[in-house]
Amino acid sequence: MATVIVDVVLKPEILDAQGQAILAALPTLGFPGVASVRQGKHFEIELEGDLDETALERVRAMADTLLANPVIEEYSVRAGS
Amino acid sequence: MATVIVDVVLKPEILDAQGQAILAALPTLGFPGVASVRQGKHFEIELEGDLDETALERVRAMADTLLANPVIEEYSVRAGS
Amino acid sequence: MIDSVDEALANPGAEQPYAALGLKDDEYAKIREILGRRPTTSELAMYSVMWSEHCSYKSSKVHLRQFGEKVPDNASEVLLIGMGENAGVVDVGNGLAVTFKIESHNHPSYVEPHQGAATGVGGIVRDILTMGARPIAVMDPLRFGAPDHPDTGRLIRGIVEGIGSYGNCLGLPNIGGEVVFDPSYNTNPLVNALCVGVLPADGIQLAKADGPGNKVVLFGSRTGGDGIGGASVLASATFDEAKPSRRPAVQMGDPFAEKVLIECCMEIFAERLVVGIQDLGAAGLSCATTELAAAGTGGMDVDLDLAPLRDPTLVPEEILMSESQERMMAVVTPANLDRFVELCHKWGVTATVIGTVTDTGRLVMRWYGETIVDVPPRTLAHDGPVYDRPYARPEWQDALQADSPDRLPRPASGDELRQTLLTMVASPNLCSKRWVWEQYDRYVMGNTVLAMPEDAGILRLDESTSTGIALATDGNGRFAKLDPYAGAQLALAEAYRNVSVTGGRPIAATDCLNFGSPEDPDVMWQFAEATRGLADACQTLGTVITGGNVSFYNQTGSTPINPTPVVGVLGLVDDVRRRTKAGFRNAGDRLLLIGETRDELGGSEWAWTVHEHLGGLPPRVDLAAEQALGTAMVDAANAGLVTSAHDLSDGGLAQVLVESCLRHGLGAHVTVAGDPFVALFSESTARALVTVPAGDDRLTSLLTERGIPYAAIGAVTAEATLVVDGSFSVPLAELDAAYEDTLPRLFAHR
Amino acid sequence: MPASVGVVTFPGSLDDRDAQRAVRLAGAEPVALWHADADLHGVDAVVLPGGFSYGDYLRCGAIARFAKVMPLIVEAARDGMPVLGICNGFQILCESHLLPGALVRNDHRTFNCLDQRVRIENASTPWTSGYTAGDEIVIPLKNGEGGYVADPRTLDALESQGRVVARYVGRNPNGSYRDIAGICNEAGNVVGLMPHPEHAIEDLTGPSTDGLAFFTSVLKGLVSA
Ligand SMILES: Nc1ncnc2c1ncn2[C@@H]1O[C@H](COP(=O)(O)OP(=O)(O)O)[C@@H](O)[C@H]1O
Ligand SMILES: [Mg+2]
Repeated sequence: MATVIVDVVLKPEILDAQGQAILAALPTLGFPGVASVRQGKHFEIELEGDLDETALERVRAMADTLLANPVIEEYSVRAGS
Repeated sequence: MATVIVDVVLKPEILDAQGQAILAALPTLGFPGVASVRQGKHFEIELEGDLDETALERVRAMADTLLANPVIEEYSVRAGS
Repeated sequence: MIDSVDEALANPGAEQPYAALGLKDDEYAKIREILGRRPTTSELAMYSVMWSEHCSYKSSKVHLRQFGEKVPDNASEVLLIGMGENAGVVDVGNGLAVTFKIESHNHPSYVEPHQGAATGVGGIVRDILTMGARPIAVMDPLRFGAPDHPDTGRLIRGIVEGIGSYGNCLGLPNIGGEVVFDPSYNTNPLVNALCVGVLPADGIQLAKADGPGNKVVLFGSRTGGDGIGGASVLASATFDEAKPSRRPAVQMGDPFAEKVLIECCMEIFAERLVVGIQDLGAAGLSCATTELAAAGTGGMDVDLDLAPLRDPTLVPEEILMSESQERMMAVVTPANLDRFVELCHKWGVTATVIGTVTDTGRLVMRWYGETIVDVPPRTLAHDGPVYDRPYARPEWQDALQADSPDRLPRPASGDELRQTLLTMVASPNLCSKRWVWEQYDRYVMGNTVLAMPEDAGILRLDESTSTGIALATDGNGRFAKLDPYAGAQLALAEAYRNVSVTGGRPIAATDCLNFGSPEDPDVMWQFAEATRGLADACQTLGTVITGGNVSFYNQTGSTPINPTPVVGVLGLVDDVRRRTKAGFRNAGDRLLLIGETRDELGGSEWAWTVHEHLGGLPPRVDLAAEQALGTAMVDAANAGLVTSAHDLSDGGLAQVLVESCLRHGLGAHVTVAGDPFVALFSESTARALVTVPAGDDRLTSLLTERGIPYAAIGAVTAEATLVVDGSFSVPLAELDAAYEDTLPRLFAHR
Repeated sequence: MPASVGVVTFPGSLDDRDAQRAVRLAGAEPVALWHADADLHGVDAVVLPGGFSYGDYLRCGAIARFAKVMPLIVEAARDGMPVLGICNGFQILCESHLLPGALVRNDHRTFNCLDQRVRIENASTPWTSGYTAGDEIVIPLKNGEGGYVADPRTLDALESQGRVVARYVGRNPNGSYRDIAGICNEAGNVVGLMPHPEHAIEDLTGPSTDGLAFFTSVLKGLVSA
């Protein structure tokens, strides 16, 4: 079994309303000194087979078609533990 | 500036409707051989100051109080790039 | 380097990318003539967006004028504000006024369906808010390509989710809309959104910057790079998938930001703190500053560098074109400024003074002290180019009209009719739209008296007097393709009928005109015919057009969509407790079919669903009959004469019988005169099916007295079966399965 | 003086006016409370209304939980004041740990607005005393994140202590564990409910008037207290 992680975030130029809302809330909760918060999605994918370049390639293809919306989001793929 | 990453996922015993739906969709999109998918949240937090243990501690406290709901979720915190 | 006015004077020959911004040679020449020099980059950006089709209505203006010329007799009693402001305002009595408008967000919704549709709702809600009104409901007429087109699933799921997420989060009930499928909308869905608001009749706000020395405040969300160039590029050029470089950045919606903006504005309006106010929609700051200045004292000084930015790398021309959502601009006297800012602060809304009203007649903008814009604001807001584009009746129009559905084989036996009925009610256009409207909150605000799946939405305006309004939207692109003049009138007639069968007295209308390219003379002819037809019919029916929207360039490649005028009609309901609902309620009630049924199947749902045929002529328009029917239905509602009513349109009597039976699980036994196929499936207009208690002749006497034709066609039964005498019968369970399963089967998440 | 029921408005609350109307039609005096209020204006009970407080960003109720007024409500609730959280209010009560468990995205992943049949399981809370256990009512349900979840131990405890206040009847609309539509705290004074009784108080605007008894119940308790 291979675990692959995909993190999807909004492109930097796209408004992240959720991140903004969290950022606005933090100081009142006693967490000053935060400059920015961006919220994205996190996927943990378990594949049959080995954790090799092919596995990562397959997950990249999934991210392209299904996990991320290329119009507004970008993603990164990495091997999980 | 220090970037700290928080990943939040549902506890394994809580139904992950979104992960399940993706898992169900993958074979029809030409991605067989996926054993499981879990969808969670990914936060990129920029703090003023250095990326040190104190920074990570501060973010852990945020995750505990705000970013994750310990009743249903678990989280991990790591240094960003 | 920032291109300033000084720089423009010093370097008059600089090459400028006006063509890439969508400006024609003569338009650019006119800008140079107005300014007496070349425009700065910022000025060029402003002219390009303000003179785009989307903002200037340059191709449609000459036709839209008719709405102001052919005004109905009652318009002067009804209208407080007519066309030309953000939305028209009508007087509804008791010191209250109502404002409503429909707008399109077609092209953005194809690029990013969720955000495109969401920001479509956000935009029209801000137009209503800007008038000084509390928005109280939304509606969403939607059109998609063929259900089996590979992109339709992505689009309908995303668009419905987008409309729901935004409207639900704003706390606005969705009280109706449309879902239509037709291959002419493949890769070009139509996302029209209507919003209605209520305000004190003496609380109307206008978009004008009056009073030199008054402050110009930008408030709401920060400005980012959203949809830069969207207004001019997206709305002004044919969308062509093959050129991704033409895809501008997508606009993202933040419904929470809009919700607090609404509540903040309501408190600001209640304390009468603004002199003028304008929302930032298409063309963002360019539009807001020029329109405010042009309608007011005439001048404005702006320090553009004071605008709060989400993306600090934006340059002035980008800031001027940005379509970041959830922003407004207000003109406030210095005396009221502190209180204004305090209320913004209360709601967590960012507010920044960025300028001052002047009497110079110029809109001057500075960027860190350098003058980058110095223009007469009227030249952007009002004196843009106007085109009387060539148009001609298409060569193919005669052949299309000659291709009548008479040649199509019709079902004859009882079995064939039964099968046709089941096919029709399961067809994507006639099936239940529950899967869509269950994704929308219809209860919030607690004043929704009628909503989906009723013919019209009804809202209570006042709990103490029980006064209310009714609203419906309709359009039929097939009818308009066969005859655009009649098609536009049929859209109005259907919305009018929908409002009046619920008991609403129609008084005003708004329109969204979705067409192909105005540069195509065929399309321009369709547009000219449709506007002429609509203006004529509004005058006859007494429903003044209070505002609307034009969307051109709806096509892929060179194939335009079916011309699709969508019309929203507003009606007054004197007492919402007396509204009429659809759906059979009592076994034993008598069924009356009001109106005349002719053999009219051109453009019908039957011809399309069963034969994929579109040809011939649409049903005859009979506005006098519509008016007689409408008045009778309103009188009947007020006098409590009917137990249910449902108007006839797509799918004819058969469809109405099915929907009325399924509503409460009661059957019907029906006897039709003449050819049962025509009786069941013809789409003749000016008809409604009503139920009256057995033995109660009050409605029939009223109809007879007024010379309105009707036929007693049977009765509601306790048995869960629809029986057409001498022809066939179907158990309701079978109808229900056919009617309800289609959309979930095609589109639900699995 | 009639009993007064406070309705809290957070930025993004939507059904606050509806809850006030329900309180009024039940015969009590509605009092608008603001999320930043420093006291509860002497109200006898509190409703946390539905909506999308803070846009429901992050998690529903996650940010509202930290509002200035919340510690006051938590304290009053501990002292026995009746508190009803409807929809977003229920989510806020869970996030505040006044009620156990959490509400997650509907299993079908869409927002749904339906007329929902619900059975009242516990008619001894101050909000449900006007019903009889076993009563079935039809009230609107409208949410995207209405799936009630908790660990099995908590669920068993809720069941055995009679703290499941309402249950969905017929099709489970959102994947809630054990069809749970509403629960209460151990004392019974704090009730969280996913469907919306405040939208079923008038024939004209609701699917029924079945929801009104939530508000008349609490009023009766307050008057007799
Ligand atoms: N099809 C139409 N029918 C009537 N009025 C229209 C139509 N299209 C646009 N208008 C009117 O023209 C004015 C400008 O329209 P628009 O640019 O859409 O307004 P806004 O700038 O508020 O978005 C508005 O008053 C609008 O109501
Ligand atoms: Mg506007």
